[in-house]
Amino acid sequence: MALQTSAATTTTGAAAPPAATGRAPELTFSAAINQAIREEMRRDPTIVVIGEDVAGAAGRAHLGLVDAWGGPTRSTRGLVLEFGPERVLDTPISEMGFLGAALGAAMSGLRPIVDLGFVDLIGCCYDQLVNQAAKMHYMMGGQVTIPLTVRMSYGARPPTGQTVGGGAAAQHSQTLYAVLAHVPGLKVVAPTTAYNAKGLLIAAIRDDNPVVILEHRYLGPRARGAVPDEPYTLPLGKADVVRPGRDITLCGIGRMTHVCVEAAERLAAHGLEAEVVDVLSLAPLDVATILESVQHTKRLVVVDEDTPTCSVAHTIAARVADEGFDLLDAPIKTLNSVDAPVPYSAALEAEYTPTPDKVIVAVHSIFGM
Amino acid sequence: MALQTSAATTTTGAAAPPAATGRAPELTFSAAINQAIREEMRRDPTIVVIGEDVAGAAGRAHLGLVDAWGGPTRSTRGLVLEFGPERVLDTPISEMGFLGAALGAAMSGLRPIVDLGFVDLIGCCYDQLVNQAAKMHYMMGGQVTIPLTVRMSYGARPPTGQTVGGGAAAQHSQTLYAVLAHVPGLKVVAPTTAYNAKGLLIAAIRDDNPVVILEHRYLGPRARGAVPDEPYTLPLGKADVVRPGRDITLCGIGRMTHVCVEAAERLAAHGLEAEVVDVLSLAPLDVATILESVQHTKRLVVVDEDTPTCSVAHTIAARVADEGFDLLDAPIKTLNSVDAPVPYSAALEAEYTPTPDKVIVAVHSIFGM
Amino acid sequence: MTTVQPEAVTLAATLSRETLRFMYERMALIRAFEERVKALMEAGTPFGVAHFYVGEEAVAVGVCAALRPDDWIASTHRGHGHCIAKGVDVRPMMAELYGKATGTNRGKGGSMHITDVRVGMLGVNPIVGAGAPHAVGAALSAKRRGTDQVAVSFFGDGAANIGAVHESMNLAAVWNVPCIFVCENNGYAQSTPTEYSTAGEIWRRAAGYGLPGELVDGQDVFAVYDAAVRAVDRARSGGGPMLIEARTYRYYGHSYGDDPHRYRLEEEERDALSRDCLARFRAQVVGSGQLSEETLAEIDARVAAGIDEAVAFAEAGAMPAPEEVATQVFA
Amino acid sequence: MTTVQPEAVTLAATLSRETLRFMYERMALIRAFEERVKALMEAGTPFGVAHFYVGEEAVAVGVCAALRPDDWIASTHRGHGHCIAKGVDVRPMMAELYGKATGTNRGKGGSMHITDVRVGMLGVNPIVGAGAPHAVGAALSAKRRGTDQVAVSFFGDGAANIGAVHESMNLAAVWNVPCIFVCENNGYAQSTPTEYSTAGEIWRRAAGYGLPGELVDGQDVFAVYDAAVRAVDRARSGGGPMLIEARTYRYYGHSYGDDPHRYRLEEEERDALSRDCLARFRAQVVGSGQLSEETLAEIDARVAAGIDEAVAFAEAGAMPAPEEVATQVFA
Ligand SMILES: Cc1ncc(C[n+]2csc(CCOP(=O)(O)OP(=O)(O)O)c2C)c(N)n1
Ligand SMILES: Cc1ncc(C[n+]2csc(CCOP(=O)(O)OP(=O)(O)O)c2C)c(N)n1
Ligand SMILES: [Mg+2]
Ligand SMILES: [Mg+2]
Repeated sequence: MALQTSAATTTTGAAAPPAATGRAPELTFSAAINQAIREEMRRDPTIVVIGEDVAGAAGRAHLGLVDAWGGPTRSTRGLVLEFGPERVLDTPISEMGFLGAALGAAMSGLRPIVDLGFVDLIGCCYDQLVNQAAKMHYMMGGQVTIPLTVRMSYGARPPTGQTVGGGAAAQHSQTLYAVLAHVPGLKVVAPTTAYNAKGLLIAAIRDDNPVVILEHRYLGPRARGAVPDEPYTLPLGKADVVRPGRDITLCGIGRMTHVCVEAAERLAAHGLEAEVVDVLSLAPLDVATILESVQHTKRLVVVDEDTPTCSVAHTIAARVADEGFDLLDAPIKTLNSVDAPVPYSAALEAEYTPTPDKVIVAVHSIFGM
Repeated sequence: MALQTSAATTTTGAAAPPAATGRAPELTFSAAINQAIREEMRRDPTIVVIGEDVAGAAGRAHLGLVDAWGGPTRSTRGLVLEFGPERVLDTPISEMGFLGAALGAAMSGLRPIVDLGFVDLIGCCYDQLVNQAAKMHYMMGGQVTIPLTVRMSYGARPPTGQTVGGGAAAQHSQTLYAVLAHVPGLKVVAPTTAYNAKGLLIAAIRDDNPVVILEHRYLGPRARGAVPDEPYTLPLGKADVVRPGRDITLCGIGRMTHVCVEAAERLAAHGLEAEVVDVLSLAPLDVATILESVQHTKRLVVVDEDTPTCSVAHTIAARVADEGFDLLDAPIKTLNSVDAPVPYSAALEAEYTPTPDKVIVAVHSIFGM
Repeated sequence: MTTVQPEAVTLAATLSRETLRFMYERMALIRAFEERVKALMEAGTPFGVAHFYVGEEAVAVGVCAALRPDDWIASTHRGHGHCIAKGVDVRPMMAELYGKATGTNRGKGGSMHITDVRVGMLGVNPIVGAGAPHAVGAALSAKRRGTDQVAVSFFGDGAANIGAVHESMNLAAVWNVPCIFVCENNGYAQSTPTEYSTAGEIWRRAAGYGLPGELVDGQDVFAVYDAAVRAVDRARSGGGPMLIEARTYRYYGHSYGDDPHRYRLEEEERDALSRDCLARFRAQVVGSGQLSEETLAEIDARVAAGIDEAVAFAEAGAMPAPEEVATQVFA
Repeated sequence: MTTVQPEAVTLAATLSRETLRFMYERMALIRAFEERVKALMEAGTPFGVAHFYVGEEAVAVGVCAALRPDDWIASTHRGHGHCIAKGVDVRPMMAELYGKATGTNRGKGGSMHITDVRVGMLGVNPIVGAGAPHAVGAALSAKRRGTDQVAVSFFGDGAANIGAVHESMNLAAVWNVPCIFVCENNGYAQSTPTEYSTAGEIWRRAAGYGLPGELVDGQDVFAVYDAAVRAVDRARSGGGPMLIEARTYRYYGHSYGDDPHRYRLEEEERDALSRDCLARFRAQVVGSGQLSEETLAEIDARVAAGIDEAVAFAEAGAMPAPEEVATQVFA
């Protein structure tokens, strides 16, 4: 429900492209990702896509079998038909190997886009991300640039109302962006709409640093919005005020931005005007935009799907508790997922992530309601 | 210099064992670790030590070559002589393999202690830590316990005054405890003295959860203190007030506790009494002890050797900015290492980590000095 | 030290009726369990992610028939077959898929994490290759504690390419622990054919670790059992690890909802079906007179009843209480 | 597809004087560089962590003599030899050890990260095995961009056991990219003997990836060169990757300060010394009359002068400005 509301919001809200109003076709988040990659690959022959089943049915074109998969989120589907298996490279299950190879290629003339599938799989290639890609430029004294983009899906399901069954459980539903944002030298972004997914991904591809794009697996097929046909970029490192308000700032990350927007709409019905900031870039973090908002709202709630300890929410809170302390009229509230692995059962998963209800409770507690 | 001062401090300060005053022998931090493992192995035959070169010269006893290494920090030296290669198991260079094997062994009747060498190497086995060890108990509905201890050295050098040369650089000097503390299901502790190193390690070994022990590579051979001969435990999950004070709380983690103590002593010379809290347990985090301190000091500086974004320092600040907001008279300051990889050159490494000088500057800024 | 597939043994003739019934019942139970799960999903039951083992039953059962209850196995994401073969009760398994508190994992794990350590089942594990080191560790535990248990690591052809599996084989060899590696080569990792992703033959990799490697027909439960018995005997008596590659086939898509015809031809599927492990077993044991059609029908009926019971058990169970989201993070 | 070491070739006789001089000069330069670094450290110069390659020079030089300047190499923690063999200037190398802004990496990397992409040196890399995928990626880049460059991954015997190396070999084989894997088997990973940590023989692992594997005498620069030339020719012409295992020996401890006598016997060391690559080279080329004692002495003198110059260059350089701690985090 959060999503339907907010998908609508983001089509018409502040995050929508000014140029695109009324004219740009509607796409899903995943389709926007696909379009971004396709357009960039047409422009730049050094771009290659690397990952497991990014094309699919590898080596079977002679049997008429091709384009069988399209990556775990199907967002590379069709690319192999246009660019061929030399540029859409299926890999064995070897995350350390192919991420490292993408890095080696980035150091020697290519501009790879890696599809890692799930953020949960960083466990199998963390060295190449953290010790290698992130540090190369610095550690080598600036000799190399690392034009590498790494895409990962993340996130648990919002409450579904299911009375049986479950989701993808502890190893295929994590958010984990804290352990990426922590690392100096990585840029980390979490787009929230089809529009900013395309703009941020193109910016990531063109950036000469390793950039991680976190795509919420629930938004991918569901978040729809106007997306201009032509390539465009959005700045890496900028947050976005997606709803103006005077009474309190709600800071959302990834899917939580939609949760914040829904909470804000419900609060507005009771006369409380919440400003919603979509963090978008987790590293570097745009604290200035958040402080600017807090300057007039004097209150802050940060909503983050990741688990609490050492989370981006805590970093935002800490930065504001230092740089914006004198602006504040109330404690800073942070809302995270439960400090536990993601449970399978629908009954438990429903309790796991922050919801508009929980945001409203936090806001009320600030206002002593 | 920070260290000499604080080594003295910790021998006589609040962190020293009450029972041990005057009587317990002086050991280095590393020797205390060695003693803890040895005593526990005597007590419990299911304990095994696993890692690269934890014994050394594997398979060469017949040539009179044995006990050649003792792990990267030499803290397992001698154990193979007492317990043999069946319990002090050298491994090939296969972090994912042997950490996973230790986990499998922990699920099936052993109580392994893994020596990973450097925290930097978690990149090569992060899956087994984050997705496997940390989640097993929960994900399996409580069927299994994971009595697994994982030791890692961490940290950069304090300023050395060197005019040439350098340290261990970007991949062998990291702190990285944020990316461990972030993970639900892992306990993470950072001992600071020989005394608490032994007590926390024994507690970790006896705990039925995976516990990561972070040992600062600079403290290992240098921090000395009284350590009772007999086994004892210190509680996992508790912070320690190592210096009382009324004017401001300095919260230190790992080696930074020593930096805080030195800063506190210098501040005291100018009439400012800082209370120093040694965080000790990064997960779970003992926020109660920190809040208690802030209750009477009303001011907080958190000092953390890890890089800032999503750091433990930020989590402490965020928790206090929520739960202790009304206690505060001033912005919360967090001091971390520079948000960059660790540089090699001594000239740059000297700038990298927080120092007593920097702590004093932060304290002064709070008091408007 | 590597050997190719041994000459076909007429092993079936030497097996007790009890063993034969065990094999058939477990294979049939795996298939019936999954066919029911599939039917439930098609009818809209919102189970989470599930990967079907149908077609590969002879591998899990052939291996587990060679194991003792106190031996250990570590599984993959495609784990229902391993669980049932090792003796996990299908009632709490089904309840786990329903997310119920009566599930093997109290509803916290789902299909991809089913575990029952009481029967030596160390966990379904959907991080490819991650279970392999666990089996090595269990084998180390057996050796260190002086028991004669063995451990088996099941992994796929795709998993053969991930570092964790390679490290595990070498580590098991170095430590000389009783761990048996069983590669279930079903021809695909998701949509990627093995012949693309795996340069060289998997069973030949054993030689690189100084281990014996063996290739078996994974559609033939006797061939699998034969190889497993020899591997288990060897490991149990201190002979160390080995690698068995079983060539098999999954009848359905990679996971529920995947259409395999995007990456494989129907004639290939028909060919695999013609070697169906259950049909072959039936033909062989009935032909030799070892088990009668009636016995098999009886087993079929018991299996069907068991699955009905499992569904009833699962449906009757309660969902976990909301508070459980935060319990059992620490022991 | 694997082949054992080819019959000894009298390759030296066919090589140009230029090639021979190159080999000798580079081997001598590596040794002189490290002997000087060691002497400086013994005299108290506080360089950071450094691993010496002395004894293994024939491997780096034999391989790099078969490469073009625009080919790529990815190195290990023991990287001075690879750097010098590939043509990195010893002056900024030495400055890097001094932590100077005039170092290859502006003082930010030190011995364990020396890099010079202009000569195809993709980085010393002290995470064991981490460089192997980089070489695969560079080879992919060459193939994709349509150049005929090749890439070499150097790694140790210890590294042969880590997953990243195994994944890299398989990936290179699957993609059929021009990547050559060179395992420098010096008998030890820190204090761990290869015969303990590595079940099976390393060069035989190639067969598991469908690649040729070859074992060479790493103390004989001609044997290494011969194998490298064939591997490079093959890779450059689209024949794909291969694995060369070079048996060699490190004369000193694992890193500065380590006493190797805790894990190896002096007689083993003496035996290795008796096969010293520089001594053998000298004896062979002087014996055959291809290079004179005078020529070698000339080279020795030039090498010594080059090292003096490197130290002078390093000492004259400035330390980086304190602000540089925070620059170049992002491009
Ligand atoms: C480390 C890792 N990489 C990728 C995935 C996504 N994934 C899940 S199953 C699978 C294919 C596994 O193939 P195989 O090992 O052959 O087993 P099969 O599915 O055929 O039984 C992949 C790529 C994962 N879960 N873990
Ligand atoms: C992944 C990883 N594990 C462990 C280490 C610690 N370490 C550094 S060098 C080394 C030994 C490497 O042995 P080998 O590959 O044979 O290379 P050699 O030192 O003999 O040249 C070890 C264990 C590391 N740096 N990286
Ligand atoms: Mg498969
Ligand atoms: Mg070696």
